[in-house]
Amino acid sequence: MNHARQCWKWAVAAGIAITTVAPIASAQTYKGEIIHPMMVTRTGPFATASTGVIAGQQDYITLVNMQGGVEGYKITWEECEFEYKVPRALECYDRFKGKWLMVYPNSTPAIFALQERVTKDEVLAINLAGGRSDSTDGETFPYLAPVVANFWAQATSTIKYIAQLEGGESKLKGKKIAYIHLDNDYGRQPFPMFDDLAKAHGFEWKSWALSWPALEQSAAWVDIARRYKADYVIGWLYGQSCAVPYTEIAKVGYPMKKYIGSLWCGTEDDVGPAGTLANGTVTANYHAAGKNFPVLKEIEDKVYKAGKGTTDPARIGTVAYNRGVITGMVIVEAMRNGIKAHGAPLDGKKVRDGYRMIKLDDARLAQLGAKGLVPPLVFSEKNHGGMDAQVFQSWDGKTWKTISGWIPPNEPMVRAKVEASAKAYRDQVKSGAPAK
Amino acid sequence: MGELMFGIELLITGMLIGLMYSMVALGFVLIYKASSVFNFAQGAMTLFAALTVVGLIPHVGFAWSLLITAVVMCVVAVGAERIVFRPLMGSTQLTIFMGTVGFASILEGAAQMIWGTRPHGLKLGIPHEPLMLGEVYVSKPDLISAAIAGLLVIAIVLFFKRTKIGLGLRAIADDPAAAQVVGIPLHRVWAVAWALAGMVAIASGVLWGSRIGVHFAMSLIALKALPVLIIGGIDSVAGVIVAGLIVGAAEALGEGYIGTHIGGGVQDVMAYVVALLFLMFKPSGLFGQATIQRL
Amino acid sequence: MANEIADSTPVVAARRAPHYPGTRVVAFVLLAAFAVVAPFVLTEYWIKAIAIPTIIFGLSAFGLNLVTGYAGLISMGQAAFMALGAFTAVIAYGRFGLPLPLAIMLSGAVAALVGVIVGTPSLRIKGLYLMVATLASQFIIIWALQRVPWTGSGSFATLNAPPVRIAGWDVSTPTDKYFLVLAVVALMTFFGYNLVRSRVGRAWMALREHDVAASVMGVSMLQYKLMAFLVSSFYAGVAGALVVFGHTGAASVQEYELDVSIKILGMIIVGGLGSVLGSYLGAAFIMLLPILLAILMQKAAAAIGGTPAAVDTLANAEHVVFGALVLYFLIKEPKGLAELWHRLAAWVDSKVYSFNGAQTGGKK
Amino acid sequence: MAAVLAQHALLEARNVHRSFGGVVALAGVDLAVNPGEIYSIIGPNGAGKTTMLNAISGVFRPTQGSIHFNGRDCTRLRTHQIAALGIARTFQNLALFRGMSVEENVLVGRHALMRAGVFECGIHFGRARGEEKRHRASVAAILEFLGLGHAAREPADKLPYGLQKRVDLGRALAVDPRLLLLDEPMAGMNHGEKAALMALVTELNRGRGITVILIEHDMGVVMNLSHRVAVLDHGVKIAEGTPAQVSADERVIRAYLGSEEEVH
Repeated sequence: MNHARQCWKWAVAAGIAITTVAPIASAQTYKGEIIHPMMVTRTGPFATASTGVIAGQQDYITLVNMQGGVEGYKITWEECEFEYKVPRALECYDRFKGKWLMVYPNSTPAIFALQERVTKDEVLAINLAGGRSDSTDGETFPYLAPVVANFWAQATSTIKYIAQLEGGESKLKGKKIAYIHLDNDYGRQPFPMFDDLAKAHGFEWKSWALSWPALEQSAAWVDIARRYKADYVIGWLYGQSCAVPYTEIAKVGYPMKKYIGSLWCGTEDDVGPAGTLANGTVTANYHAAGKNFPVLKEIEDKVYKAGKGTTDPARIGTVAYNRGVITGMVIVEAMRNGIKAHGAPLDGKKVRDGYRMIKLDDARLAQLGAKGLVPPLVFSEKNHGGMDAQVFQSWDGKTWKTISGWIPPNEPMVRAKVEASAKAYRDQVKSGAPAK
Repeated sequence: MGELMFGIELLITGMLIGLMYSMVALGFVLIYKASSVFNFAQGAMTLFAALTVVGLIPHVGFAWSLLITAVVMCVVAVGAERIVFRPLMGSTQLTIFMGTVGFASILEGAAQMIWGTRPHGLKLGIPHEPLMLGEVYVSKPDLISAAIAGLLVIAIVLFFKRTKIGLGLRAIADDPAAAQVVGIPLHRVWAVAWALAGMVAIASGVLWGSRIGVHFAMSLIALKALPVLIIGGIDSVAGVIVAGLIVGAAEALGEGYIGTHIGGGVQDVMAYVVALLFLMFKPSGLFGQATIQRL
Repeated sequence: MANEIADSTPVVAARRAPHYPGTRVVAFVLLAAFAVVAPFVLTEYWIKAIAIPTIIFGLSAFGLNLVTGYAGLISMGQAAFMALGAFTAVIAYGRFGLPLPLAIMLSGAVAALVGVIVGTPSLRIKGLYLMVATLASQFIIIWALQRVPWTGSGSFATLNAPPVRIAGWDVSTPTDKYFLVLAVVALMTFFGYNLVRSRVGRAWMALREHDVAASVMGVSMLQYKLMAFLVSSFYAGVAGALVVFGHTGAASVQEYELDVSIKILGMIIVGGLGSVLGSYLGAAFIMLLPILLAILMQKAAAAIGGTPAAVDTLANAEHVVFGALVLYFLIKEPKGLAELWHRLAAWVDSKVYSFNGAQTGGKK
Repeated sequence: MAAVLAQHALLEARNVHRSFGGVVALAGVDLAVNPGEIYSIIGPNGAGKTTMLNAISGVFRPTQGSIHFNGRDCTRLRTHQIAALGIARTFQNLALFRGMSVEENVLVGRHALMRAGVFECGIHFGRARGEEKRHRASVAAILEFLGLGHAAREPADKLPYGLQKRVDLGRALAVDPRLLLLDEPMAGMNHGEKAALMALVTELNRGRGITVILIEHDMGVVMNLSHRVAVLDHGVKIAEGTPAQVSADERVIRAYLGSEEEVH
């Protein structure tokens, strides 16, 4: 019965495997050290951006540790691979439950799925320039935060940028704007904003939805450029779909600088594959690219010289990497404030309070060596961020060149939307209806 | 431009893309004909091939990288035959299908282990300015890709008609047992089928790569081939060409005339809707052989 | 095509000679007992992140096994049916305030209804063609769920469910949710277990093995093929509702895309076509192995100093190992993990009841 | 003559045509089988014998003509409905349900006689339970009758060929048929087995009053068992009558010699 022996063999193997896993489930924080679990996506279609962001965050934390840590506490991180998949994200969250100080999945779908859990466990989940746009309202969403420009803010400042090119918002009247987007949480959030803006400025907009992975967009582009004859095209794509439009644009002969991508298509990897075709294309961004910032120099000199870097040094200063560094700053700053206010050891709630105390104004940013990397980030209980400006950048074939100043969102309009949406959410929760 | 011209341009654009779907579908057909197995790994093979090509170009140049990749894909193919087929021989179609799913997982993992997770450009130096036929714009790269796809399909057809191995493949497709009896070496023929599928993977990997860049999500292009398979008839090489044209046209026209009124996003569904219609009315596809069950 | 038709019906573990119930009964009692005490002996992580999703997907896999394993009709739309269930659950329970049990039933019913429609091609086509037909439905259903505004998956494509209450019982803690899920799954497994041993189950198997002979024996092809799809997608719908009420608390199409359908198909193939137990074993295998591997890989990475290259490589190695293990089991156990267990049980029996070990010492 | 017989014929086929693509398998065949008789259909290969059985058992519909069972037109009925009328058949190539045990195979034959719906079967209560008990009992009886009792729980496809043929027959008997169609039941059997099976068929016919339509190549068997014999050739009935009459008919002999197959 060697078959049966084999069964035992496998049973034993499984047993061993499970016992190796078991300890991870139990959570405890060690003294003198801050444990910071991280959700990462190192495999699958979304690994590209994520690996850069993770590297930036980890390198920044390493730098902080080398400079004595946060209020004397060193930060150590544990990774949890979730492949940008919602079920895996939930598993990761539960696996490290009790250890979380701040959750940053870098995935809007994951944020939506985690909302219930983090709110119950009082852990702040952030998604820079993503997640729920209405989570700008920190009172309604005490444990969610978009940190920088939320999707609605992005939409308004992108329209403002177009207005600038046209020479004034009045000039938008009668213009045709095509909106080509992924058909999901992320691609659809700007809809209501565009409706309001169109009403306000008297332009016309039309949407072209693409289902993931949106690797084939030719028909949509023929329609946009040849029949609809859009004056501008705003793209709200992600991942590989960012690189697809350029062959189409070349083919339909659409002026490259009139295609404006969202900041999620704003990394080098998003346009690189298109080669020279993408030259002159424009995307938004919520921070500056390049590495002429003291903090990045420090990382290069200290972290990488010491061989503690977590990625190819060539990635330093790339958009994805800088986003990681900024995320790191926000997280570390929140931890610092948390310890200052409530003392160690930290927990989710303390860090959340710390987040609400963040005051990264130019002075503070200068101290951190990041002046000009991001617009000032100042949060409060009411304001979890999301009202920030965007900068616009143009691709020259090798790097992103900034071609605009910081263009703030249309704050009153975004506020109105956030408040309306937050109110609707509160009512729905009260009435027990499904919260959207 | 006029509605008509617009329609024509849409149609041409769609059909050219359609031919590129046909090329991907061809990979499935090859393996299906040889072993009546639905090879889910075809997409992963395409990704793997494309990543290998672009990964090698900086070191050895385009021509050599194609050659080396061809060799690599042959090795992969034989490997597939060894680790997926030989041991699973005699299992049900479903089991073997699952085997190819596992194999796909291995290939995808390996591809990212070896070549990393970052996307790459792959330019064939074809000018991108459109060809102007009056008001109608036609993409040169798509024209060339479509042409290559067409040639590839013709080559494969000839291969089946003329070569010994090709005939062997057909014999096996018709009746594996009998084929073995008359001494056709199953394993070798299968390995060849897989190798050919590998070559198809390279071609589609390179041509699609030059269109959309080489990136993990590329393996998803394979899904576009399924409606083509159904419409063309899974066992018909010639069918995939016609089917590709149909699917491409349906997608483009659907997007341009239906999608535009409901906010887009119908393109991918169109292909499947058309496929379903075919399944309802012509289950064995345009060129597939209908079958009668004997008692 | 010729051999495609012939091969398209999965060959499954044939009924084996009867064993002394011993091992199985004991195992079942132990399992049942463990299932009940689990929440009190396991950490929250194991309940919330491992047990609940595994048995929910086990249920869905069991449903798929009814149509694919028993009736021999390949279906690749199971995830879409779960999505239908999930959305129905949120809308029925949340928007229209139906009582929970009704909402769950309705989720099943809606999925079942669509399932019958999706199943109609099965009257004319088999094997790969049917596979792609159902796969097409998978895409179309998901697309529709996203595009029909009424579903509410408008500018936020995710629907959150309100707190779960059932007749005054607040299903809030993981333990509560676990028992809710466990109760439903146990009930439906019992139902399905009886079903496959009844005239209905036999009719399905007969259709699978030889549909012409079956109809000559008086089995209505139309009725029973569609019934198979109906029951199967009902199970999927309920599973989808359980995902909402017992696991994620939200319905979102991203969780039910094609790869999930393929996973569920994988569960029954690895677990054992035409086997109730296999559905759950397979679910455990496909759901837990990647997590297990991910953790092992991370530990390995940490162990070797976690150089960035190593971290990335090992993360991707997870997929390689996963694929390899799937292949290994398909090759070693073509009839699925259930067969492994049956042999193990037979072996134990033969040791325990050594006096008739000859008969019960496992088939083969 | 057919018209006269129609009064008391159990099964009557009128001018049945069937063609596949261009190939004509049946070109206007009339049959009238009386209750309680054993009626054999013989003829060279490709004469259309099996096609005739398929037409009767509803596997194919005639392209033309009609089939009446017990005076009722069942030409348009679906296959499973015909089974419900009490017409059962065996298969040339057995067509057993491979994945299932002998008992289950035969139980499928009882399908049309059972009534429980999905829900009842699922909760396995009330009607479903009692019914299952009853029919398992009657299946056990059938298996005993066929000498398969010991093999009830064996997987059907693991049995020796001879026993598999009995399972096939058992399946048909489980339908409680009034008319039993046997498609070359003796094929591939040795003398002993043939003798046993012949005894069995006789028992079914005499003892249980089951009318039998038999397709068989072994002329010895045919001549022995049948009350009447019909001869098909190229889809046409060229002769009908008692075994003696038929074997004397020179058209028959020509037909057989024409297709070099000897008659014993």
